[in-house]
Amino acid sequence: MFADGLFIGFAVLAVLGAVGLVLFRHPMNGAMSFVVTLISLAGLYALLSAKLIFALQLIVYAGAIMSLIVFIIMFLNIQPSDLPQEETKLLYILGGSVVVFPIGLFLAKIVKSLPAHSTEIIGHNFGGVKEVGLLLFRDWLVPFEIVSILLLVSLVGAVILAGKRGTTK
Amino acid sequence: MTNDLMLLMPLIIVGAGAILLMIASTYDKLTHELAAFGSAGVFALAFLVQLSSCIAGSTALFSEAFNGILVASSFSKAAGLIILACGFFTAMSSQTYFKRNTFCSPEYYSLIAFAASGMLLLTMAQELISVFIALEIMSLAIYILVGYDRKNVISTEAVLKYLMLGAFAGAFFTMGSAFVYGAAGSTKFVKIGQFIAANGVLHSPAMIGGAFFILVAFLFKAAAFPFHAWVVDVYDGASVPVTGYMATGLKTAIFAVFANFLVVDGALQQQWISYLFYISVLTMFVGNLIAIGQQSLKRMLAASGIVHSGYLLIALVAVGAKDFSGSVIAYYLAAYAAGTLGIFCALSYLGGTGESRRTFDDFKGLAKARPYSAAAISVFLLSMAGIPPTAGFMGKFYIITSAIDAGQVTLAVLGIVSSIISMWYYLRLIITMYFNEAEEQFNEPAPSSVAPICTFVLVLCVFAISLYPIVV
Amino acid sequence: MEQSVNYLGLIPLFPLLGAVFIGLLHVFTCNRTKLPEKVYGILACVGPVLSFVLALKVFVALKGLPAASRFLSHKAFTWFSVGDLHIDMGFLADPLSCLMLLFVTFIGSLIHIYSIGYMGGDKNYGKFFAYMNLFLGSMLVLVLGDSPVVMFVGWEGVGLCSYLLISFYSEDRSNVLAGNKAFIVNRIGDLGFVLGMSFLFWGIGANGFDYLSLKANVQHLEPAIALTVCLLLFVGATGKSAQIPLYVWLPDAMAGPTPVSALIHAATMVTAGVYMVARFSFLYAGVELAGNIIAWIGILTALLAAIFGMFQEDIKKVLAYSTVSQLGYMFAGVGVAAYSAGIFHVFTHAFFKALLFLGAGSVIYALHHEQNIWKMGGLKAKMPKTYLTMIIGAFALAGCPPFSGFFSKDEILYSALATGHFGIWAVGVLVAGMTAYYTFRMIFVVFHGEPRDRHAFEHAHEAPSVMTVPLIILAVGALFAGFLNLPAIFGGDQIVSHWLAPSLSEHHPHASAFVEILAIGASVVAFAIGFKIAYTKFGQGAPEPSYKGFADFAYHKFYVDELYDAVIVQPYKAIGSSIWKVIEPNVTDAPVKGVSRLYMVLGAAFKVFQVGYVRVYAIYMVLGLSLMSLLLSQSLN
Amino acid sequence: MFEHVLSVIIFLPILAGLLLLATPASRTIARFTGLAVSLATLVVSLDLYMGFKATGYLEFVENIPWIESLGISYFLGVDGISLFILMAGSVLLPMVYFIFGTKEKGYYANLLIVQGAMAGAVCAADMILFYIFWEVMLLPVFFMLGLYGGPKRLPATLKITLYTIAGSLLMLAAIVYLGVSYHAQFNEWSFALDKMAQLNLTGRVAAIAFFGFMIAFAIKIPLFPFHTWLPDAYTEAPTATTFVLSAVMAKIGVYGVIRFVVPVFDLEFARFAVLLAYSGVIGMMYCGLAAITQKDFKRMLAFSSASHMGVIALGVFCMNLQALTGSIYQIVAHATSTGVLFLFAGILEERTQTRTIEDLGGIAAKAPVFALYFAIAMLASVGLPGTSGFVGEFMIVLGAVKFNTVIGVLAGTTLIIGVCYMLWMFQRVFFENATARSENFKDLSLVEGLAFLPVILLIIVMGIYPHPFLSKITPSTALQFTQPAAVVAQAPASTAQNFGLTIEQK
Amino acid sequence: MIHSYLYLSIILFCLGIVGVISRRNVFTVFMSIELMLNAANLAFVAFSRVHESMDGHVLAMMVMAVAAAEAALALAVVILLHKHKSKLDTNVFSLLKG
Repeated sequence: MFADGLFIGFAVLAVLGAVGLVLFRHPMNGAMSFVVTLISLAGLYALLSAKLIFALQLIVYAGAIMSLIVFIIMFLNIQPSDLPQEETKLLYILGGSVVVFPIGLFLAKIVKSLPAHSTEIIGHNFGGVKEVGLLLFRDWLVPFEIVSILLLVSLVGAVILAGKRGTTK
Repeated sequence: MTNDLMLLMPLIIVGAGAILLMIASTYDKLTHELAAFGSAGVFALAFLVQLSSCIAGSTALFSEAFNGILVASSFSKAAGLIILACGFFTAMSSQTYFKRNTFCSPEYYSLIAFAASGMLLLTMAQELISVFIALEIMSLAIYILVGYDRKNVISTEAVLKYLMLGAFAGAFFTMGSAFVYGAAGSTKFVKIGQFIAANGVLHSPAMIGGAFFILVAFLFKAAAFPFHAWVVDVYDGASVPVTGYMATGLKTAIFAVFANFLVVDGALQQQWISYLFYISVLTMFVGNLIAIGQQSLKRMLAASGIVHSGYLLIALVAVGAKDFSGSVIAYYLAAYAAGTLGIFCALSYLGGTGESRRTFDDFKGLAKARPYSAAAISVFLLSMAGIPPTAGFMGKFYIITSAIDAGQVTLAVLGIVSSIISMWYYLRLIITMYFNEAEEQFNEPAPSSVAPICTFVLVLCVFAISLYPIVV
Repeated sequence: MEQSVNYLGLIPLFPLLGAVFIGLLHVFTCNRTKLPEKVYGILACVGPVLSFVLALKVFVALKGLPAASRFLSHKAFTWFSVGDLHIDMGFLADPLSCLMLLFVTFIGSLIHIYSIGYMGGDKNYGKFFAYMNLFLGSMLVLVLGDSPVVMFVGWEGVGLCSYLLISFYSEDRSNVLAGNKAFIVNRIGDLGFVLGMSFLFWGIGANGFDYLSLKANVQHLEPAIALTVCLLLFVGATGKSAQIPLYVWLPDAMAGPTPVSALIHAATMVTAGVYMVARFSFLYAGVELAGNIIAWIGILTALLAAIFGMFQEDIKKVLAYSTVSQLGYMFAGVGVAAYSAGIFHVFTHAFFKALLFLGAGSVIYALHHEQNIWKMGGLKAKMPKTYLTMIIGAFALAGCPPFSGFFSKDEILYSALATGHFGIWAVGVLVAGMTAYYTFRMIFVVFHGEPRDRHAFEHAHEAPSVMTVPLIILAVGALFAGFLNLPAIFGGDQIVSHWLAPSLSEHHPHASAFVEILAIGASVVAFAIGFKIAYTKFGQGAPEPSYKGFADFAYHKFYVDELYDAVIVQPYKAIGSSIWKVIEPNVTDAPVKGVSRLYMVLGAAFKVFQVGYVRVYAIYMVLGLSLMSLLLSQSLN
Repeated sequence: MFEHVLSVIIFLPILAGLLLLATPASRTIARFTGLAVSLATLVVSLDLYMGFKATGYLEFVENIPWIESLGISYFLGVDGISLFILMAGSVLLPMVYFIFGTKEKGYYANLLIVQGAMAGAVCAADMILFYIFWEVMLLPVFFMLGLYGGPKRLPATLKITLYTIAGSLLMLAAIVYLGVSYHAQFNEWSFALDKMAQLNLTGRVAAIAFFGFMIAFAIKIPLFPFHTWLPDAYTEAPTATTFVLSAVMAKIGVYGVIRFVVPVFDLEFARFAVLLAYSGVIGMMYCGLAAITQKDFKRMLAFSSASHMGVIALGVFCMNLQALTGSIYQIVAHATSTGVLFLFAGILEERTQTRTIEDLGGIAAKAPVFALYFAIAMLASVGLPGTSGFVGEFMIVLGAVKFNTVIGVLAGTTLIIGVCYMLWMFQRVFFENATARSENFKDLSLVEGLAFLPVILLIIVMGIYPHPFLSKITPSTALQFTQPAAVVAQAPASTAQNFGLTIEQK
Repeated sequence: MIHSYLYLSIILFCLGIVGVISRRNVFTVFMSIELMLNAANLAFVAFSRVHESMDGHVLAMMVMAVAAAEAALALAVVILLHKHKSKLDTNVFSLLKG
């Protein structure tokens, strides 16, 4: 009962945040409202008894990634004049949602066809660091390893694209 | 286990090579020439290893070793060979290209290697998230390569478009895999296959939806209609060798994983045939129509790349109907790669400083000044157009055969029609090179003899592949 | 039944070799040092004379055989053989072909000799004789060929030669056009011939396509096919022998040198049609209707040509129309199944017509190529030999007893009457009168009265003996050839008819003596009337009449040429030009053009979709996605 | 008689040509290489001709498996049908090197390549192999036309290339369809002709495949209404190319119909024969009529060539022995007559610098030898008895009459139509008075005269004594009607042994 | 109920799509894509709850990692864009077209 209340709260917040992201003109505001969404999502993970993900969501997403984004926004100190003049924004959003509607409908249909399943919190060793960690290093070693390569690549990329370029050797 | 490692060796070599290059490039001594030859060496080595394991022909599905996440099949090996070759020639042509274009640094080559490792992973991955990660490794590396010329707003625009749409497609992929996971309870192809076998596709909408989104992501990367629009711009914005790399290696990897995913279960493929049918037809024709109007050579080649994706989709439709069809895809990819790489190889030393020669007209009368290069380019074009006795013809022939064999006569005929349409813009370049009077003397010497040599090696490949069609 | 003699093949071979030899000689010397004309002259006459000798040999050989089995044949080699179609390059000498052989070679040789003089000084002297030899060779192939196909070789060969010789003076466009006309019109006939052969082959050609086999199997031919074949072959004949409606080329053919007109367009080639019909007598005899059609076309041609002939002013044109007219008689003859009569007329006609042409030739020669009779006159004093010989020829042509023409023509008319073709007979008699009229009109105008062109008259002189001798020889022939086939009523027994009998399948009509008398009388009277009118009008010389009314119409040959030009030639050209000016670009090529245009338009159109806004590309994606998901959600539950 | 003789005939010229292209050879070297190679080819093919046994089956068979997985093999052989087209190529092409001495290297090289490719297309007994040669055949033409053609060459080049490729790609689809259906019926992959002939095809798809083949060949022949590329291409192309196109390549289209369509699609062929025959005969009349009003003699010859091709094709569609044999014979005759006429036209163009009929005249007087040769070739092309043109034409008309009276009569009109434009042109160009351009027209030089002499003699010999040629053709054509499936079957092992032909038996 | 979680994820996903196709601000677009990834993550976690297996968690982690990498690169590109033309409008960058 209490859980449902929480869910509704988080869900509403998340949706509001997302809507805000889509609507706000200035990216800063968008980022802020997006943070709201992320945090409420973290709450939902907790409700789904995914402790580790809950933590990661807060730390990695709401923490690292968003702060990075915000930092860049600040760094570029964007004047309103730099922002695109989107007079037809609402029109686009309307049209966009019309276009997107079938996709949502389709997904909803799928979900509707799924069997119902309860979501009350289960055993304290579900989704904990230890269990997930074991799983990660036993079954999911390969993706874990190659993710490192991915991060390496993005690192190099960031350096090359944005970083200070040494003269061509 | 050693055997398994042997099968994994090329990947390891390339990955390690990439990292080493990256580290080495911090030292000023490493000129990008050295880096070029270094990466080329890495690719060559990996290629040979791969070749040896191909010839050894042991296809150990080492599901125990990596929990069924990485699998080496004869098909993936063949694709790997193609990818490594692409990497090699790209490195080589880049070496010449950067004699005249100065925005290079050694990391460039490490990124080529990274991309290659991502592609290799992609060909072998048998698990959705690994596929996703491999896809991202490849894509990120390619993004960077595309935007490598930071001074050039064009290339920046290209990378923006590519990155934005690529990430967009990636999001679909994740959603799709989420639903597949939801349906099958696992993201491993084997499990998925078992699940579908157990209770058919149609009975689990989640599976349909998931597969649908995953296919969308693949179709995006393969530049199929209606996810094709970015290709022309991105290819145009990227530097010549990178474009060649995208057009060949990336496509190879994508179609490899595409095929791998489709054949997890016959039912799955059967369910998508009707969609793939229309998509491939539209892809072919839209690609052709875009190509007709182009003035820039790169854009034309990009559009023709769309068309070739259409042909490959024909083959995908015919996948599963025949086991020999997977090899058809590999063969076609090889033939197409040879031709395309060849052209980009040639462009990399004919393009002029800062790619001053872009449009058809810039190549007027090339045959007079550079008869051999012109001849080589003509060979590649004819191969793409599918005129015998080039590799392109055999590839097209195989695809049509497999399509008709799979009962897709209409599709085959439409493919033929589209290749009739495509004839014009291939011949157009030949005509410009041969039958028009030269407006300029292409007298600046090739900055390095590497790319020319590669070009003629590729000419040989084009004929060799067609005359000895080793169907893997 | 038949025996093989290998020298048969040589008869056409000699002139052909002569042609090749002379031709090469000419080709390689004409633009360098000219050879003396004598060389050509002698070389040219060798072939024909040798053939004539051989012809005599053949005749003797045939004579030696019993009448029923008078066949000599020689199969040189298999020409071509595909399935049932087996054609030998074979030659057949039977009485019919032997007769033709004799007079063709004989007159041919004479005319060659004559030409030595007539062509003197022409710069293409050698070419002329090469053509002449070629012609003679082809004619002999035509005559000797033992199957329709071999005959067709000669048939086309003579056509070619006539083309080449008509356009001999090729600097003048009108001559060349006349040549083209001859060849093309002949080709129209040949089409009939080829189709006729084809039908005949599919009819009964399966086991042997030579005359003897055909004759053996003719009864298996269905009547319908038989009629078709007969008519188609006759179309060929009309082309070659200048019958309605294809006679138009012959008058123009007079553009060639006079000896050519004499040999080809009077004596030999033009009678090939008659010969062919006679050859196929076994076929025609069985088809009454075809015979009647031929006879009527023949006699009408005769009438028409006679009418034209009465109003011509060109001496050669007059003779040309008379030739057409006489050919009409011949067809009337073979049409009423009097084949021997027809052939006999061919035989006599060859003599007197060649004679007349050569005579006209020497007149023209004397007057330096003046051909208009209204510029001549009173020449009998200047050139007596020519005059006398031509008089003989004229009597023969006009059919005055006892000249050769009388007997042969009378034979035809008699047969027509005897077989009950009164109409044909009546027209024939009328034409006989007209013939007499225009013949003597020509003679009187040319030779009698006062010279109209003083200047020309002064320079006129008798031809050299190389020309006059052949005239005299031919005159003798024209005078006495008739007696070879003297009808019983004159106490003769028709030698020629009996000679020809084995190779013709005809039955001689037996009518009462009265009918025979009637026929003879009528033709004599007709001749008398015609002669009288001519004499009264032109006997003492007359001014050039001004044609008006019907005369003018006839003078312009009823405007038939103009009609053909308007109805056939011009439309043909119009269609041709419209095809490649209008139809080709706008109809047949239109789809191709349209496709390529559409192609370009589409290419331009699709550039528009590449707007370059990344968001738009994303929208494409989403649109596609939503569309597909719509479809998919239909497929769900 | 050594084996692989066909491979030599095919690949000797191709390799020589490629070598020339690859090396910076001077044009004289190129010319003499071309001359030497083509003469060598001629010698070899004469040797082959002598060795030809006229069994009616394929002889000199070479059969080497190439792509086992699809049963594609390197399968060559000649029979009475292909022999003469092969010979036509070998005999006629050397002339070009004698006559045109001042062309560029690529000209001769391409000529060599096209010669080899055509030989390959004629000898190929495996459909894929045939298709490959068929396409390769086009490339040299494309380059020669584009590089050395007349002023309006580019559109012409594009038109012929795209048109032909479009056709042949449809044929490729049809070929693949055949292969697959063979796989379906006999459960093994093969594209060999003799195998294909065993197929029994029915239904709509078969008809479509039939048209896939027919359209490709119809474009090449060209049959009405697919001829529209021809006038431009023939007119703009350099003489040698026009010569090759008209003398040999067009014939390969007809050959393709005889060799591929008739045995495989016997039912469809019988169904559509009348339609095709009409298109042939209409094409003959249409192009013949168009020819009469041409101002440009090369263009006129182009139309006349198309017109003759209509007749030749008709012979194939008439489906009886005489007509078929006739059209094969006519193929050679037409190659010798019209092909040579194109060469003469080329000479005229080179020496008078004009292609307009009106600008010429009186050449007969200036150049008697040339005029004589031209006249002989012309008479052959109008089918005068005693020249090569007659025998074939006669047999075709004969057969056509049997096949369908109307078509027969229409076909007969070729006698008239041909003569009209030919005489008209001959009169304007050779008779009448010399014009400014033809005033000092040089007669054929000795070399040229001797180069042409064999063909001129051939024209006459083929007219007067065709039997030896026909006796080599007839067995094969006869087989077409007795046992269509066996036409392309190679000679039974026994006979093959004593020729020592096939590879497997070695 | 589990469905509600999934519905939520769908809604977020669709909002993300709308953001991508309707906005021209580069930041917003990238954040919308992040939003879509988060929606996917939510689905992962929810499904792993359904299957009561923790694979979903691992997958979600992986997705996070990838998202981070992408974000890094994306931001680099944004800086690059800003360097070229100090604008964040995607429509400004439309030199390549046709």
